[in-house]
Amino acid sequence: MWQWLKQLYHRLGSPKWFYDITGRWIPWLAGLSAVGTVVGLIWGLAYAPADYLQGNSFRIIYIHVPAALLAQSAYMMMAVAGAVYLIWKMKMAAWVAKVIAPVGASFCLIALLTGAIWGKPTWGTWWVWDARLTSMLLLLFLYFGVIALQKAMDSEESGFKAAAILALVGLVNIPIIKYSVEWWNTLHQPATLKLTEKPSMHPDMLIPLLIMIVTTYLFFALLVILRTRNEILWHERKRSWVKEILER
Amino acid sequence: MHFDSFTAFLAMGNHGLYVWLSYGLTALIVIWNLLLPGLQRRRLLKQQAQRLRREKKHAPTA
Amino acid sequence: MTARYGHSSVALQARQLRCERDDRVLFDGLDVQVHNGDLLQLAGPNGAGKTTLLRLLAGLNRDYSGDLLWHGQDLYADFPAYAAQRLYQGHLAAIKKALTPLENLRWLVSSWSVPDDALWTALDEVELGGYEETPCQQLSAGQQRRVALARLCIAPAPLWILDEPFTALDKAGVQWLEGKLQQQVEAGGAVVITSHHALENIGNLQRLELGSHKV
Amino acid sequence: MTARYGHSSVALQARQLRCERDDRVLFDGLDVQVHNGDLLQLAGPNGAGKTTLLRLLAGLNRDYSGDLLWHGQDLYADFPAYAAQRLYQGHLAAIKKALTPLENLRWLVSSWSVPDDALWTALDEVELGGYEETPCQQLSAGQQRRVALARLCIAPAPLWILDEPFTALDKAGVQWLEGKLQQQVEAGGAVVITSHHALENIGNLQRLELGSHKV
Amino acid sequence: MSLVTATIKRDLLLAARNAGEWLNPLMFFLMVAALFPLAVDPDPKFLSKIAGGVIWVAALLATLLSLDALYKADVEDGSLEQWLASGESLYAMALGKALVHWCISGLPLTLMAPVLGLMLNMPDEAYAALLLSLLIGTPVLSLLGAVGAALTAGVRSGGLLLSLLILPLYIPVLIFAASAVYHAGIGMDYNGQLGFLGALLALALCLTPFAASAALKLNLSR
Amino acid sequence: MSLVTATIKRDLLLAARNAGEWLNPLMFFLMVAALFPLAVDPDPKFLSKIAGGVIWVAALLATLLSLDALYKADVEDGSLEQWLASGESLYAMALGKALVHWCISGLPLTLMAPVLGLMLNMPDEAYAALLLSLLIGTPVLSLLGAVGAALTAGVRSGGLLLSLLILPLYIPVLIFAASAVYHAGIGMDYNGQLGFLGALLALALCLTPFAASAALKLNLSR
Ligand code: HEM
Ligand SMILES: Nc1ncnc2c1ncn2[C@@H]1O[C@H](COP(=O)(O)OP(=O)(O)OP(=O)(O)O)[C@@H](O)[C@H]1O
Ligand SMILES: Nc1ncnc2c1ncn2[C@@H]1O[C@H](COP(=O)(O)OP(=O)(O)OP(=O)(O)O)[C@@H](O)[C@H]1O
Ligand SMILES: [Mg+2]
Ligand SMILES: [Mg+2]
Repeated sequence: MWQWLKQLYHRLGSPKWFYDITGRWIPWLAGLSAVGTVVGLIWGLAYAPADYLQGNSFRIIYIHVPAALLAQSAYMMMAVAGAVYLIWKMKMAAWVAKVIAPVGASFCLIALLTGAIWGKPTWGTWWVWDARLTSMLLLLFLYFGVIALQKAMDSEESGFKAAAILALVGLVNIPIIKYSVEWWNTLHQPATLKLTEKPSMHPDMLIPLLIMIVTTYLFFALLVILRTRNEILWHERKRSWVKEILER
Repeated sequence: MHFDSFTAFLAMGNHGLYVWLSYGLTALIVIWNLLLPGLQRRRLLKQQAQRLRREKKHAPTA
Repeated sequence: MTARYGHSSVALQARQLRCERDDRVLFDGLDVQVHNGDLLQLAGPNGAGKTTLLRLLAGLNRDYSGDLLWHGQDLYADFPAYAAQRLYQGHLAAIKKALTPLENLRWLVSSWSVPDDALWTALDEVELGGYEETPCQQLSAGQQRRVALARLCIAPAPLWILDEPFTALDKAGVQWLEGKLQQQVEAGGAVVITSHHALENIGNLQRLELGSHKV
Repeated sequence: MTARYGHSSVALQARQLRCERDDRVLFDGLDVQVHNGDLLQLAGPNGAGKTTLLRLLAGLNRDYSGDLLWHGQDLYADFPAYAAQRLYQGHLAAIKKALTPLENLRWLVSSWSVPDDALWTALDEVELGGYEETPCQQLSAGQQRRVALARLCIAPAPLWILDEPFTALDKAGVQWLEGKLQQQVEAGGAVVITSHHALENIGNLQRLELGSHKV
Repeated sequence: MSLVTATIKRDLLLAARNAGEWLNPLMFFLMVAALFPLAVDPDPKFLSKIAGGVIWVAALLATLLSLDALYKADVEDGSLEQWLASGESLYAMALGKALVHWCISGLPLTLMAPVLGLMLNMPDEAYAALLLSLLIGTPVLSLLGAVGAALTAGVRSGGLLLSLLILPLYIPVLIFAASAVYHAGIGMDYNGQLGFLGALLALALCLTPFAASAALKLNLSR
Repeated sequence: MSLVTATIKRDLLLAARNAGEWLNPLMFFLMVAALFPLAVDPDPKFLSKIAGGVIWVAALLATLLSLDALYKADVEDGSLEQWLASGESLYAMALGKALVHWCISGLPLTLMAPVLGLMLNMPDEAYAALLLSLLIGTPVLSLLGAVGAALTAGVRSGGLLLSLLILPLYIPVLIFAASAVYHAGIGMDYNGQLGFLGALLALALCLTPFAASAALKLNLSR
């Protein structure tokens, strides 16, 4: 097991291996996420029953919830990749961390936008300072800080390091932020504003949601891989195997 | 099938605007994210091919 | 080489120029004349006042007494006319790192109307061919200076005022620039320059030695 | 001059040192030895890697492969012990302009316990007598460097690592510093230095020429 | 093409290359506005009352912080020297720079403001007033701020100093603009306030470039 | 005397020589707090309700702006290099710098805050809570901010960037502190909030110097 992990680590650290292997994964990832999207969305949009309270507006859930979940896990992945880079100086990890930031921020934005749009028919307002919404907004700010810091540094390497440190500081802060915002919210929140919290969801509602969640993670992997491959091409441009690709 | 007709599907029981607006915005962001790596890759390949040609041209003199 | 600029198109003159900085007189009663075909090199130790004099001549600094004349008329009587005839290049190259050499050069020559083709040729001449569209960040210090110096190939200014133009240039660059100065002088233009570099094979060279001093 | 430092109190060694910057190898398989009584001058063109090597030796940069040994032990095995024996002076002088030379010097030597009297004497030795309590703002560039160099008079470090210490010094200053280096070497200390300046009248001088390269 | 238009084009190009230049103030704007519900009270009724004022304060602070960099790079890299050497009007140059600054900070802020209005539950009637007041008011902020930026361009960490110089000058804009938004929200007329803002803009357009160009010349005697 | 204590002494001396270092944030604090009555509503009852939150927002912004210069000078003049060369703990150094920053920004802000309380008509019962929350909360701001300052020390115009990095991290402090003041004002217990602030302080004291020292090392590879 340990040997296997070590081998995996060395492989992951090798840009060429990553480039080659992901080249083979791309069609699968693309196909699976396309199929998942089509199935999940048709099921969710056309076949799932309407919510008895919110009517059809609840169908936003099929993008809202996956995006929200993903935005949070992507931040964690970014921070972990950053830590791997700081500790083991693995360049691949730095590139992956760099690449996750804008993708994660995009999903964060999707969650915010769809949530806001959903709020209008449900609460009659686009935005309330609810705990989850607020902490999602702060997550977007955290993402933005990481992206901006990385771009601002003169040398790319110190940009990676700085972004990794910031991402880690942010990671430690996320639970604190969430907790404080929730505490603050329960203090102010009039009980009328609550997200739909039903004990159980109709399977016809739930299954497409699960499909969409899985699909979103696959799609995220696809986006990260596509971008990471560009990073590899750029950073390894002077290596012979990249030159071969370029000359083709 | 939950809806009786396609128009009913589009209307989403008065919530069409909200549902399709959020799906539309999401689609925009997703498409942007999908296109960007491809564009980046194309630019990068072009740039590097140019660089290789430049280096080849200068190589004999060096 | 034929005269690119008309006869006597340059006539910059300083009369009884005096300048002090922080209560120290840098020069006093200084007389300088620059005509077409002249190359004037300002020399002297660090802090002698070379840059200061150059900036006075370029019209960037009005802290002086005495007269500065352009074709017999006060420099500031019609400053824009003077500025259009004079190219000034200071210590700093005014290069934006995020822009490409082409974009930077376009800005640098925007006072004169220069067609875009000429920009490409000029960049080629300073050996930046192939780097025209690389952000200047990625260029070395010497290459960045070259972008600024590419102006010398295209700006139709009979008078050049250059502060330490040889900075950061390698041997080939120095040679090129010397050739360029020579051409300018031969074409009937004029050059005022500060440099610690010895300019030897240029005809009509004048040196003005500014006083040494104690710090 | 008697030996201020015990016999063989300096033994800095680099073995098979390799360092690359931006995919360019600056040096590889480099062996360096510094014992007491040695003065090692790193030489080479701009960008050769002199400063880089100096910072490696001083323990400011860990981006290398190979071994760096202090008395046969890895430099970082007991870094504070090494740091207490070694005085490092980089390009930057770490002088705060709002403070006086005395205050600046006091900070600079705070790692060693030096009595205040010694600070006054040291400032006197670098010809800043009378300026001890003038804010450094009002001093010239050379005088500010002297404040930093005054450390050499008092810090009890057998190994000095100095990057371009002659910068901004006038002739008298250069002479003084040469004398200082000579003293250190004679007292059984050691010096590693980068300088474009030719160090002639110092015994036991070694030069390490770092390779030239194309940018 | 004159150096002024060339500089305007170049600055816009720079902003396009370096998105941080216009995105950072925008994000700061959002963040500062978000501080208030968290610090004071997220009750929508309450928020709707303070929305206009908070948005304006946030816009003012975001502008202030973005001003720090306005002239610094140009002073440091020698562009300023080239302007002066060109013999072109420094007045036009200062005006052009302030204009560009407005395009990459004031204008995006104005366009972003309605989103903040939604988040702070601003009354529907106030949106027009918010947009108009920002549209007329933020150029004044840029123009006045450019004077401060020119004065502090040579100071190493001048950000805080700049704020101290400029904040007092921003007060009149803030008062008229916030009052316009507030009055619009309670259904009152706000033409008077907009008129004053317009007058301030006219005044700033005429006078501040003089001050800025004088301040820029100071930076050259280095 | 170790380099850490020498550096602390030197920094305090520098602040004493250059009064702007601690006066400027203080003035900014005053000005920002003064913007609100102008922008929102000068009604004393209303002000008394928002006073705590506004004072805290102003304190937060003032701290933020004063952080920009924290490490910049040390990076530029070579002091940072000397710290690293000294072999002394960079953790202690980072902690010391944050402490000094608090002494010359957080502490004066805390002492100044009651004046703002008067200006904003804060309820009498809230003063103790304001002082206590500032006393416990501003060190957290300094400690967290020092990480950002260390990260952006090498960036030329890093002021706005620093704000973007650090503001989200400041939110928990803002929430607990403002809530403590608010609750004190309406006569409720606020020990819980202070307890949380204390916990945040303890956490920040332990962890942020690590991050800051890691970030400082970045600035050396120039
Ligand atoms: C801008 C506004 C919104 C944001 C940022 C937002 C954010 C989030 C987040 C972060 C989650 C994941 C929750 C988790 O981690 O457990 C989530 C889940 C969810 N959201 Fe939203 N939300 C918003 C608006 C809304 C609205 C208006 C509704 C419906 C009325 C809604 C309904 C839901 C539901 C049903 C879930 C999944 C159930 C659950 O996990 O509890 N959201 N939202
Ligand atoms: N802005 C200024 N304010 C006051 N004194 C100045 C200023 N600029 C330069 N000086 C002083 O004027 C003198 C002349 O400076 P100048 O830059 O002209 O010297 P230089 O001959 O160009 O020297 P170098 O060879 O170093 O370029 C110097 O002693 C300097 O200290
Ligand atoms: N932080 C850095 N990141 C990447 N490359 C660097 C860095 N610092 C220096 N270099 C490169 O490393 C090489 C060696 O630099 P170094 O400063 O050691 O040169 P040097 O020999 O001291 O030159 P000089 O005589 O100019 O002081 C240079 O080519 C430089 O471009
Ligand atoms: Mg000079
Ligand atoms: Mg060097």
